[in-house]
Amino acid sequence: MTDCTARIREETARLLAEGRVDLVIGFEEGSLPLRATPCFITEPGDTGRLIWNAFCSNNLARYLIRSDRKVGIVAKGCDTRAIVELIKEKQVRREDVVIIGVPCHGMVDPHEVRERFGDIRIQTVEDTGGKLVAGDGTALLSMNREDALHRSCRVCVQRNPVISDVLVGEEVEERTRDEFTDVADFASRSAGERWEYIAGEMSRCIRCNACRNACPLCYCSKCFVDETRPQWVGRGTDPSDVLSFHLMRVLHLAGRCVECGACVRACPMGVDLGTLNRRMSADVARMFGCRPGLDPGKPAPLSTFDPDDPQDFMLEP
Amino acid sequence: MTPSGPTGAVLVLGGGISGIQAALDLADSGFRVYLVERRSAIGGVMAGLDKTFPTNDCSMCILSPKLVECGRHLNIEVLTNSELTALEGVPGAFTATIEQQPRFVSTEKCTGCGECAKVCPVKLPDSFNMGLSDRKAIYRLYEQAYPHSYMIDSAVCRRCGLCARKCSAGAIDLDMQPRTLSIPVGAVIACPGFEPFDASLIANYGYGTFPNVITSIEFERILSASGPSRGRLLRPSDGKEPHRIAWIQCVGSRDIHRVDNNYCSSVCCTYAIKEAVVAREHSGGNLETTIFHIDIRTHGKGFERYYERAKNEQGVRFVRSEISRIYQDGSGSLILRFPENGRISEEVYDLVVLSVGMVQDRANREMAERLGLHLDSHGFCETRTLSPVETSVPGIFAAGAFSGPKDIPEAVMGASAAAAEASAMLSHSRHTLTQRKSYPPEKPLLGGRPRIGVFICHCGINIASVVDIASVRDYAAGLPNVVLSEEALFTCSQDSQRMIRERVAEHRLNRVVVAACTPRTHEPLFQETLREAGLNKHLFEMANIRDQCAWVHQGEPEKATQKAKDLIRMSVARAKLIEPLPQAFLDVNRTALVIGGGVAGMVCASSLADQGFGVHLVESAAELGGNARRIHSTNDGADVDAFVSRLVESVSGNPSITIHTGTHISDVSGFVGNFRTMVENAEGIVEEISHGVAIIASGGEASKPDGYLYGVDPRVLTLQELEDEIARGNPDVTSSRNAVLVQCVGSRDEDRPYCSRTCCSKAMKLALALIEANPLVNVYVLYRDIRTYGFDEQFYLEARERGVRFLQYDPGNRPTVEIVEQDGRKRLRVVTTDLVLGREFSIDADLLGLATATVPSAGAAELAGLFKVPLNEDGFFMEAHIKLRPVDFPTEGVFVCGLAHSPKTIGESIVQAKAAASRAALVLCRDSIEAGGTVSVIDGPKCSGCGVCAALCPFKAIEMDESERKAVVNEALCKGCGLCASSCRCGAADVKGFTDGEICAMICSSVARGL
Amino acid sequence: MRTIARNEIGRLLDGLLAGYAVYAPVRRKGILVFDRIRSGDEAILDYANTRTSPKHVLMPQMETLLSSCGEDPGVSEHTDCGKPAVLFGARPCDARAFLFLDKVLRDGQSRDVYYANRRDSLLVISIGCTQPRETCFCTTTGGGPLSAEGSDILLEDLGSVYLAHVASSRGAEFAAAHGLLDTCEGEPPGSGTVNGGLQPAIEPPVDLGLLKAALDRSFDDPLWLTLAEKCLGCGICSYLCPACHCFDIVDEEAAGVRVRNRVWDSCQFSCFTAQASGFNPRPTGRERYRQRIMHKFNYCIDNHGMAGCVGCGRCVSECPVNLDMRQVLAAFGGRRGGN
Amino acid sequence: MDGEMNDRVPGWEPRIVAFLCNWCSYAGADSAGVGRLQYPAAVRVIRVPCAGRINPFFILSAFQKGADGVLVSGCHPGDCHYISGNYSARRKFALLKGLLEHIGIEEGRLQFTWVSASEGERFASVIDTVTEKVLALGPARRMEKRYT
Repeated sequence: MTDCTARIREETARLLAEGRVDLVIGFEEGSLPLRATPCFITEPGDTGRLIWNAFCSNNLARYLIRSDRKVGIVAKGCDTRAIVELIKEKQVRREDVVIIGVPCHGMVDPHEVRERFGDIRIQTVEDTGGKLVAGDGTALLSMNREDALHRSCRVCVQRNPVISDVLVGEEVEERTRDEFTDVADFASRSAGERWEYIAGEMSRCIRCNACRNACPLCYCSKCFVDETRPQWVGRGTDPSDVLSFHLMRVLHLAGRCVECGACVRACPMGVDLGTLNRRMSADVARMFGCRPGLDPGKPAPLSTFDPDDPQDFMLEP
Repeated sequence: MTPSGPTGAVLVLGGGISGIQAALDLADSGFRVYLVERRSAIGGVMAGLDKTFPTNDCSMCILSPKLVECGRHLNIEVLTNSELTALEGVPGAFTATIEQQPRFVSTEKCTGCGECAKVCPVKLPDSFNMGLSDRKAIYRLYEQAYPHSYMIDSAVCRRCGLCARKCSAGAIDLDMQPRTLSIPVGAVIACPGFEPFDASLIANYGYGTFPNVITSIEFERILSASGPSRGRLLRPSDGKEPHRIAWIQCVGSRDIHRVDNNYCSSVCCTYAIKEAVVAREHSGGNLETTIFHIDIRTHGKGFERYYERAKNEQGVRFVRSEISRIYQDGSGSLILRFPENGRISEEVYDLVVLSVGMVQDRANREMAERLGLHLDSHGFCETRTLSPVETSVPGIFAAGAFSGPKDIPEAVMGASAAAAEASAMLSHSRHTLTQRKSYPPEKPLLGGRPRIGVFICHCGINIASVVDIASVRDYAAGLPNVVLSEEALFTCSQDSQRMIRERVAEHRLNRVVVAACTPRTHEPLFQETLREAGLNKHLFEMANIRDQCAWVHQGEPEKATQKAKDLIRMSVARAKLIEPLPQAFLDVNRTALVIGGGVAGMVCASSLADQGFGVHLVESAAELGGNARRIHSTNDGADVDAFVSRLVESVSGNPSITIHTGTHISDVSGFVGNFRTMVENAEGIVEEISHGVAIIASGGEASKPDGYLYGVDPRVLTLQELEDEIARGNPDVTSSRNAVLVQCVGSRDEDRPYCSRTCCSKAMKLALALIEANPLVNVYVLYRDIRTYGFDEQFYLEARERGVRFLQYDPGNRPTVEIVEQDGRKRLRVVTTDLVLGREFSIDADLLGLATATVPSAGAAELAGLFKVPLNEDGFFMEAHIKLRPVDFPTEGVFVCGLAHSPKTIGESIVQAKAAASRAALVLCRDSIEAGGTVSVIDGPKCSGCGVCAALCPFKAIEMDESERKAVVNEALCKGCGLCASSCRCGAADVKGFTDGEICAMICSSVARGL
Repeated sequence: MRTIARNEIGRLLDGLLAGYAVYAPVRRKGILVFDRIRSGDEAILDYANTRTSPKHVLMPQMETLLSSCGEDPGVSEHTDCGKPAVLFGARPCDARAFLFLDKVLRDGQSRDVYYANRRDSLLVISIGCTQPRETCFCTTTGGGPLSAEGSDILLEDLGSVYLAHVASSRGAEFAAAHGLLDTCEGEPPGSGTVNGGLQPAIEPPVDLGLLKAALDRSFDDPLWLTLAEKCLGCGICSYLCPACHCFDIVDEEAAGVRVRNRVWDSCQFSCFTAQASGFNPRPTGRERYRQRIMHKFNYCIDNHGMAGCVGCGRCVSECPVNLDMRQVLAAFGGRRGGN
Repeated sequence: MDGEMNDRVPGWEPRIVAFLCNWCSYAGADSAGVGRLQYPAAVRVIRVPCAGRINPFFILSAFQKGADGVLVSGCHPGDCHYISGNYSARRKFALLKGLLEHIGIEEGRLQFTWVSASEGERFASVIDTVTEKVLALGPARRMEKRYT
């Protein structure tokens, strides 16, 4: 990790000094324990602010959208998947981005850490690779790093950058073959139970749009929720509107969602958006053989079709 | 001929798909057309088919828009129940005499409601359903028929008058008389079609005796959703579902013993496969299907894949055996006896389908006689390979199966080709006899509030007997923005149309809602009325309270009334939001660009030039001619070398044609009517050509064979090389003693799972030529299936008669060739196992000919990219629709012909080239391209430029402006399907006339309970 | 002086349930929010603060103002707020936010009848803080862990018991009516008589006065662009904020009922200021983020005499990109102050 | 039992919104009429140019507005008047149907099918099937937007 930090700083300084980019987007220390925060470096002298640790979970790709500058970006596997899709969708020009790829060991969810360590005021966290050791100034507590990962990181199939211009750190082994067992588990419940669960989750949504705005692939200049002619979905917290919003959000990301989990992490209310996203990802993978962001040359599944696509869902009266 | 030029009208004889296509092509390119049909409706054989191969498209679905188009065309007069009785005059100035039998029902007044048939007491077998169901004496040929009105079969009508009393539209006139018309026309297209072979002529099959032996045409009706059993697969004898069905091929075709038919009907193999596959779908897979055949002839585009799939994936069984006789058992099932592996096998089937071929009947022969046309011995119209639509009489052109067995796309192409010939002949009189309608100027809406008029139709008693019209009228009157709600007995009648025009003026209506029948048939009529009333035709909305309400809820008047109110409320909700849609007109550059200087390209170029348009002909080679320079004669003996020389000469000398040899296309921009193409020569000099249409005739080439010692031993040649050598009289070739021709070298294999179509006939030609040159030669043809379709079958027969040995090999065990040293000579030893005899043959050949595949030309992919048109899996250009648009692309203004489209003979290339010229002329003869109307629109600020719309648009009507990162709609290309709108996440794309707002308004009002 | 034992709170709330709609901190799938309770023991007492603020008690995220039904031309107004309500367990910062909302929505130039009716029938019982969170900055904006502003009764947490302070006349009436007779009067909370050592120390990161002065000069400061660069433009900060009160009015129709609804809105959304013409006076994140800070720390002080922020820290803890309001304030206040 | 409300509401008539493409399915519905095939009166048809025109929003919107069921029907594969609109639409439909079922909207509320111009009988039996299923499920309340 410290090695990555040094290399990121080094590459950033070089890219800025050589004039290859106007700006490098990376992470710096957050204002709170267990947090890192996006930072925007334009001066080679500022590269000392850059860090790399287990909390660099934001998907920085969303800062690339319609940027008119040459940008260097620190990117994990999922971030590069988003970049791949953004390039395909012409929101980012490949030649305008220099990707500082960082193989990722999975990012740590602060909520998991706090859950585990209870009420202590965490002041320091050390990432040993296998363990996380937290200190509150008086004592040290440790937990398995694996147990603290974000949910999206636990099912991640692409920890290494898909594309990069500079690779920082050692490539990691891709370890998960994602069989979408979580999706199957949920689907095995009765429709009534599924509905109860989803309705319960939706009831907490406050329509703050953080899921949308954190998503690297939500970039419409006018989102459907803001549309008034016709008004597709009401703006309030009516349960039907909330659900419609989330369903449409998922449908708009169908075949494009890079499974980075940014929406889930952004949600202030802990709404389980993952259950919807994962179903969509599973269907897209199963029916159209597509895992978005992994193949720069492949058309998006909803930009094409195959005459032999599955249609067993169709009604045969 | 009149002093001002030929008569600008064409007589089309036969209302099948060929006649319809020819009529539409001609009427759209500025000629008046009289379409004469013997039956009471147009549609022909295609109207009776269930699905079409090789895509299993619904036949009626693809045909019916053409019927409607034909029926509504201002410049097509459809004359049904009519027959040509005489043709006099000279080419350019004929006079046709047409005898029209009375229909007894006014096509103008009849609404097609069918109440008359309900009361008609006369019942008889329905010939459209091959007698498998009944109809009345007053009837309609089939549901979607055009004309849509009923007619009385005077042969069986008892003149009881019940129908006339029942008809509330007053459409029935039992005193209607025959009439004779005398019509001046400049040219005639004869396409009266064919008749299915009368299977009862082959007594051994028991057709007509055994109820469960039926013809393939009857089986089509059984499969059809609109057929006698409504698409349920049932056998005639007991109405039970069959579990085993056999097809017997070549019934009436390829048969010189039982009947004297020495030709192949070309379509039966593929339609039998289709019927087997579709039958299996109908039965949920619980059906055994066996096709008994001689050869399987799936030589058409995409057919080989279709065959392989049927065989390997869809469980259709193929047995190569001729059935000599059919027996019936006590249950009505049928026993088939056939030789198999040297023994006689016996199998029992529940149903046997006879794959009947195409023949010509007496009516067609008589018609031909009246026209003075030469027919061949089977009654088909005589044409020549190199002038395939010209008949023996100048000014009369033949199309469709009248001139030989054809499948639908061949018929369509032939029809377009015939249209091109007629158009060339009459080009000076284009637009002299056509009509154009004029309308008052449109009233501007000026942002006023919607003032909606609702007109509710009784449709006689069709709607009024179920729906409470008064209550619906009062309800509609109370809906927001409705200023008038009025009822009418028939809203479609002349006086109601006048009433609507008057109400528009009196009440200053700016939107009209008609609640009546279906917009599919009547929307154009009412839109016409709106235009006459000075309103934009899009300010109209229709609520279908007949076909989709009164007729289907006859026993529930209250619910039907409620539904009618709901439907009207939905229509009013939409009407509030509709806006007038302006039409834009773009100029057309009346020049064509033809790419490829082979026979297809040259024929196309000259046809277009003859039709009065400028042409640029681009050829990458240094000289014109293409592959045809290596075909020296046709099977029927025509001199191709001379033909090509004449063609090159005439094209080169034609002042309307500019030739660009030794050049290629480097860039294309623009769209239909206004293309700009860069043509670059070897020195890199670029010339810009402006043109309105492009025809891709970039050709194909012979594949280079792998193996068989090709390139190793000089005695091994491709058939193309062999043809050159024979033509040159090379003694090494013409003096060979043992010549072996191997078929399917590079075709019908894993890499190229398609048939190259021409090689079997070519092998016959070369075998016969070798024998001609040296009667002592032994010729062996090693084949998989002999595919000498159509009239080329006679050359197969001739080759067999003249001693050519045919050995059938298994693709899994291909013939081998090795050089064997014997007696100090290197012999070419060919070893093959014949499947028929089941033994190995070893032939020491001194000549080995390889039937290589036809492959697309190298530049096809690049051209496809430049013109944004698709290629199929094999790299050939893919037409817009394999059946009905065989030379068009989804992208308007671009056409294809020749080998670029698929392997084909020179004669077929000529037909297709002329067809492409005909289709291209439709664009070039227009004053302007209409754009606008129901088209997509992009809201620039909302568009994020992601490109999903451009990727999905089937018509390539959306382009990305890369610098602005916005999508741009080309209204000239857009068809308004709305795929872009439904796929646009940003809400930037919408469809005028079907906007998101309008649809949402309908959704919102559709379920508003208690409103 | 009267104390309530911690374990008596449940009973107290049960007693209130008969006459009041009672809102108290409850856990919804692990997340603390204020919601109506049906029994006193649902209320959670041991918490730092809730994820969402209690402002929805006075200003629901979505409320119907007017409605009409079917073909009936009549319109009904929905101004009746129903049962009187008690908000139990608000933190002093959140209670102080009511003071601010009152200035804007009830006591200012225009009276929002929907808010005012609810407010006038609401009694606020807040609980002072002993353990501030790492994101708290109430002292910066004029509050404190034992501030009674905006509360009717403030409970001072003494461990096993609460010390009740009456903070308004309505609080006094209520105390009298519910047997809280000897509430502290006159003695300020946290004055040390009982728990002098427990008043937590929260360092104010900036001086509000200096900040206000700095902001007055900073409208065109390039720093806004830098700050907005990181901001995602979501509405978390606005929607979790106890003091934000912007809303949108929308007309809708479904199943034959037409309604005029009020829903929360956020100045951080791009459509917040979008005009029908397509023009947007705050077209980018820079203008929108500036508006948020300026409104709270500059315009509100001018217009209402208090900042539109009570330092609850929700925007700090929940910002997905850790755009920390305190650092933002420090960046302006500190820099300018240092000059 | 997954049906949300199986007590038949007195006087309840199901409302089914059907989106039909102009060229095949709408024509198929007309064919059913021409053949006088009787089917339940619960369906309200919205004609669209092509199945490809149908935005998943239309379907969600119909449920929000109180539809008890939604039917979408287009041309059979290969028959599309707009060449490939139905193929592109089929992908969207597959995903939407999966998603709605995933969240517990009962199978049977939303149906997709193909009906050709000549399949009047098929259209009638589609409506029979769809209506029967909706009747068995009762009123759809899960996604309906209700104002009190």
